[in-house]
Amino acid sequence: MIRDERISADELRRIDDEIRSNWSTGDAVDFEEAIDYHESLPPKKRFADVLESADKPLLQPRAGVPRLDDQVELLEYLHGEGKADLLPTTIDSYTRDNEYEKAQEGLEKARDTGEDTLNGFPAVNHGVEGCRELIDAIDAPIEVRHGTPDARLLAAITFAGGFQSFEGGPISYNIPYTKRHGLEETIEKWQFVDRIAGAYTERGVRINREPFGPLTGTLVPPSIAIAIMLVEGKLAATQGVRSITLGYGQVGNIVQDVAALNALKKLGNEYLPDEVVVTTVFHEWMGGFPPDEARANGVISLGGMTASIAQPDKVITKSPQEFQGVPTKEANSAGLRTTRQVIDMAIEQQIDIDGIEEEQDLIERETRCLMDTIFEHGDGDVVQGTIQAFDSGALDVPFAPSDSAAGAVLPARDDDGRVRIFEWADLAMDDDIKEIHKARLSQRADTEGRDQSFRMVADDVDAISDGKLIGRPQGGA
Amino acid sequence: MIRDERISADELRRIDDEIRSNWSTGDAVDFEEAIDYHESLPPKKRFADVLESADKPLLQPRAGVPRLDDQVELLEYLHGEGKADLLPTTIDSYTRDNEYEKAQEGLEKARDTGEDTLNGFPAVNHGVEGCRELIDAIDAPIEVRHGTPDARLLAAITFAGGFQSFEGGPISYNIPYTKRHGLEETIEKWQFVDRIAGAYTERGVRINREPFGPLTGTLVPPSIAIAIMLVEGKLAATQGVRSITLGYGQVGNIVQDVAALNALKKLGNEYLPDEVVVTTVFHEWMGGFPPDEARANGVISLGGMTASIAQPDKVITKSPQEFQGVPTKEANSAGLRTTRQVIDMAIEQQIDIDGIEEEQDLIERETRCLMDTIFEHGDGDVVQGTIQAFDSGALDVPFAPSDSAAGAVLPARDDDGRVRIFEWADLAMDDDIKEIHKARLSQRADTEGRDQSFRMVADDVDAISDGKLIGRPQGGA
Amino acid sequence: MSRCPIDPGTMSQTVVLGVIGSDAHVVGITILEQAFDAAGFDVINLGVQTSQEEFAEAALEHDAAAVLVSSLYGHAEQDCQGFHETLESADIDATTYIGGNLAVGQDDFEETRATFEALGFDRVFDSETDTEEAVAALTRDLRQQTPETERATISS
Amino acid sequence: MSRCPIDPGTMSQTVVLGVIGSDAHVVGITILEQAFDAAGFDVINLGVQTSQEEFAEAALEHDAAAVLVSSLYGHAEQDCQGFHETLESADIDATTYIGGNLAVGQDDFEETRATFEALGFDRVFDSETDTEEAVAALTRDLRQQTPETERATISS
Ligand code: B12
Ligand code: B12
Repeated sequence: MIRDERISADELRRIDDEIRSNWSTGDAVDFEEAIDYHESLPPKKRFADVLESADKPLLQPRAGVPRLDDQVELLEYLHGEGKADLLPTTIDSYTRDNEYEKAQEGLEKARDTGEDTLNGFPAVNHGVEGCRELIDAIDAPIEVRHGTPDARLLAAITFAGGFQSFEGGPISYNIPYTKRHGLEETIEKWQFVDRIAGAYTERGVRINREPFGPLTGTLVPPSIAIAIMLVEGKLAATQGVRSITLGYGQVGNIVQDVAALNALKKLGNEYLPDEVVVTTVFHEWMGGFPPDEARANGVISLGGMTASIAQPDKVITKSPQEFQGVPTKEANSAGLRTTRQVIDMAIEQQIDIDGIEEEQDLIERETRCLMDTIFEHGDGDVVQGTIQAFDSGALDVPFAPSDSAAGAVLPARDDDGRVRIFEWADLAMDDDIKEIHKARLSQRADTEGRDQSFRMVADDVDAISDGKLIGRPQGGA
Repeated sequence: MIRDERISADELRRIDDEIRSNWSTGDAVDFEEAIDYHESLPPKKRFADVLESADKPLLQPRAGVPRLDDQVELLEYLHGEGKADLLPTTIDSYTRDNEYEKAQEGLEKARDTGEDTLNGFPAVNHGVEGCRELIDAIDAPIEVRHGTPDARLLAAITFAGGFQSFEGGPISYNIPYTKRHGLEETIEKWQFVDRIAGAYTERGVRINREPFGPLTGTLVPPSIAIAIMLVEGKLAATQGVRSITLGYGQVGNIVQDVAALNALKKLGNEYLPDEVVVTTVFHEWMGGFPPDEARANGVISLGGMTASIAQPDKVITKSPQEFQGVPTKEANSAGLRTTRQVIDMAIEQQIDIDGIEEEQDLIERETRCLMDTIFEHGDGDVVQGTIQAFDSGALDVPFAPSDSAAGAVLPARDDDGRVRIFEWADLAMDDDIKEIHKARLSQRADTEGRDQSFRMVADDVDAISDGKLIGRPQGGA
Repeated sequence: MSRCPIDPGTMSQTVVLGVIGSDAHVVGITILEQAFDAAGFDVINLGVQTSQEEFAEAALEHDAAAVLVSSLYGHAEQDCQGFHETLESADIDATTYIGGNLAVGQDDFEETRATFEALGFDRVFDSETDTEEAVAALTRDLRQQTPETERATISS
Repeated sequence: MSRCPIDPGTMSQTVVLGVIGSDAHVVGITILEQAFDAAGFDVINLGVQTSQEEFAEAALEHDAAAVLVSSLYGHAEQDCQGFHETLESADIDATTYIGGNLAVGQDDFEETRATFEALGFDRVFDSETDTEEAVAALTRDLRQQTPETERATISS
């Protein structure tokens, strides 16, 4: 039975050998040589150090194209023109499915036609050498961003290739990203990913790990996201990771977002071992965007505004073309610069908004309920607890496409635009907390003169892309 | 000696006859017939009613091109694509100088070449008929926006032409807009403008008047702007105007901007007669913009954010192309939609920021000092008081190009980014208030490790276009 | 708000719905499911990451009148190669729609529409599609195929 | 911050500065005045809404080495017609610069530069110009015109 325990050295070696044989480029991974390579990197390419020592929120976009030279050009542009502090390399969907063969076809087609036939950078296919060419070319730290349930080979190759930060985790890259992977399976696979990150860490190469906070990106109640961040942070710490960036996706209500980021930071430090350096990342609105670049800029700016108040360590920016498809490099840089301008104009201002402590307190209490249920379900073991809690529905994520989550919890905004829970299903939560949500939601229902229903949820899902925060009935209230 | 007294009916007729002979189109003005025309307009074209009955901030852009059909097309676009609630017609610079001959040349050149050889719509040259074609074509209220020291003919023609809102005032369209016009002269001329607006008002056609709050647009301390708004509001009220929209230009510090808008509303209601309906307008940042549309969108959004908290009756939007030159209609609409998205996402949220009351209190006290000095200088008469107070420097506007203002007052931002006064010159202000400013500014000087100097002022002037709010020394603090 | 379900006619109107390929964007089909359901259709929601074969099986099993394919992540074109052949070889003659973000990057939708029509889809929807629009279109399309009742043609 | 004034040379270096036409944008020249002053020039600031004749009179009176024209409001081209003829007829042979927002609307700066060079200006600056840039350019231009001292040519 899988538990929250460190993978043994033997086991690590065995799995490592095994997964490296999954694709031809696996052979080139040599841990000792990789350590040398990392040590040769200048300080400004060391992800954890750059992030942890920053004195204001660092900005990072999302970006990945199939061909290496295009990826270099893209990242250079985002760094130069977009003034990104940290850079990403987003991996294509075939690689996420471990379909390296299909990724290879896509890559070759991209090379032949010059078109972007993959929706990201197939790092496994590019191999250790390809990755290092990218790391060498770019004058800033780069993170691997993906959405891969089984990211073992991707991690082995990209870490050896010089990347020092790796997004994802066994829940956050399972529940929102895939239907059929069991949680037990993804946890086991991510223990390996974390273990190699830990192995590098022990040799002085601190690989930064970043659980994916936004989950399904769609009205996720803060406490659910935070609980999952804490679990993934704990699992990573057990495997020896020492630089962990907990994530959170903007819901659009400033008070709730600031409160959530505060709670994330506080509980992160509380629940994770002392030897871990905990940082936070704020994702600009991850749900459906307006089909209009001008309005999208407003959404992005509201994110910047929130970041300037909450001051997370990092902000993942969106582009004004988010609605349409993968953005051009110009649009991607524009999203960075719009965010930067808002943050830089607002960050020196003292903006203390009423009610943040109260909301933070609520979020913390909710999160503790969820953490308690996890520990109880696992009899103290967080791995078993997570698996069982998802199984019983005591832990759940709204709009989860995965068979591993009930996906029965339904969120809706209250009259102030804060995300509350409308349908609890089996989510483990104290009754007094449920009452608070209920009261807030019935206040909204009153304002709108309609019943709470799935229709309200659907309206909230569309609201921001339709230009509002709250999905009020049209022509109503 | 000119005083704050209503122009007599005889006098009104005399001046009216005189100014209408200044340009050929003046003949077509017929007051009685104009009243009929206004009465024929549908409710949605009645500026004052639409503005005063709105339940959230209405958006209005700036826009003016020389040719009538182009202006119709432009306003239709801003209404349709930009979703502007209220529309503008910005007048060209020759008309502002009463150089109707030159405006005519420009207009003819524009008609011949299709190029925009004037920086606005020469309404006097288009005449009553031309104006009405525009009013008839556009399905929303339209305001005349200009910057004309002697706007008598412009007012006579545009009011007869169906416009129901008119920007400007004797101080706000003198001090920032012209060098050589004396205040006594512009007050006399604007008394006439206000008097015709009053004459229409008495006949049931409530012409809305909007003093230009931003003044020089460059770090204007709120109390100076508000005092001038109160004076211009009072002058208009004396001439019978009953719908007055007091303006204020964003300084970029949210607390100070919200406090200023609150103070403007409160003092407006206090200082203006009860029979006047006072509304407020917030101008998005009127100083130098960043030379980058993406960053400009950030500036615009911060304005939207501020508006969503302060909830003025109207917001004048900027476009992302503000830096470069007169914006394309697409960019102008984009500015509207970005603002709209931010306001609509934030306006239903309860955002109570600490310190607003305190800042509002300070602004009110400062404004009262200035109003007191005006009344004292004029022995109770606000016209004489204003003239004398500007003359003595007791009332002043920073960066005033006009010979009628000392232009000796210098603003600088404090450590929180609020605009304070660094050089008081002869401005009438209680010592304890001066001490507060001094303390705030020396706190900033300490943070930056440099002396207060004109260099700091210059850095603040450039700061927003350089991407920050406060002009810190580079590489410093 | 009052709901006005559009009467889809008398015969059983089963709609099979799913996200194709390895795409996991579930929110769109969740909303679509609710809309078709509210309009009176029987909806079989296969969820995300559905293969061509799974679409075919479900359509056959439920005698579906329509198969609605969703794709958001940018690989729709690859994922739909041979989709209609798969349906045909199972003797399925359902109305087929596809919708979502059908191309990688900032593409022109008219080109995209042509591509997917060439692949055999009866209608192609972009991601700005209102659910009501899709429901109305399907209601019309299915009525026109109902021979037993006489109906005035509704222009599309 | 330490200030490093660029020594403009030994001879009197008077600079006449103003905003032409009926333009009232004063902030730019206020900043320029301060920058040229800090760099050691004698600055005569004529302020806003200055006519061609006023520029010529001031240049003559102060034996100006340079005349700096600013325009922001979009009518620069009309306002500067015949400007250099006005200077010439007063026998003024000063270096002339123009800067600011020189065209109405969203124009291409290279075209604008050509237009104003054709009108006779020695240098044309856009509104992104840093004051230091303008000071450095004028310092160079004036040095090159100083025959009594030998100087290495600084490439522009
Ligand atoms: C939320 C979101 C996510 C969530 C999804 C959570 C989940 N499991 O559902 C997360 C964060 C996990 C995610 C992941 C990814 N995403 Co995503 N995501 C979005 C986002 C922001 C919103 C999608 C959404 O939920 N919209 C709300 C719903 C209600 O609208 P909808 O899905 O468009 O559906 C409506 C219409 O399209 C239409 N419709 C849809 N299907 C059909 C079918 C028919 C027949 C009809 C008639 C109509 C119809 O009706 C629906 C209801 O109104 C979009 C961008 C956007 N639109 O703003 C990107 C977007 C779709 N994602 C994108 C990408 C690239 C990815 C990733 C590949 C990369 C990554 N960054 O990790 C992964 C893919 C993982 C995978 N295996 O699928 C791209 C797709 C690019 C392209 N097509 O060119 C987009 C456009 C973002 C972008 N600009 O880059 N994503
Ligand atoms: C503040 C402002 C105003 C204030 C001016 C107050 C005052 N009296 O100074 C007010 C509100 C009154 C105003 C009025 C108008 N304005 Co105005 N204004 C601006 C704004 C926002 C900032 C200008 C500024 O102060 N910048 C800060 C200073 C430090 O920079 P600067 O002026 O550019 O100067 C620097 C450089 O350009 C350069 N430079 C300038 N001159 C020279 C000369 C030389 C030789 C050199 C080397 C360098 C140089 O160095 C300077 C210092 O760094 C600009 C848009 C922008 N830039 O963001 C519009 C702008 C200049 N205004 C514009 C217009 C159209 C007007 C009006 C005609 C219309 C109106 N809306 O009422 C009136 C004109 C009235 C008149 N008679 O002049 C347009 C001009 C359009 C064009 N050229 O195509 C602009 C670009 C706005 C826009 N996008 O439409 N304005």
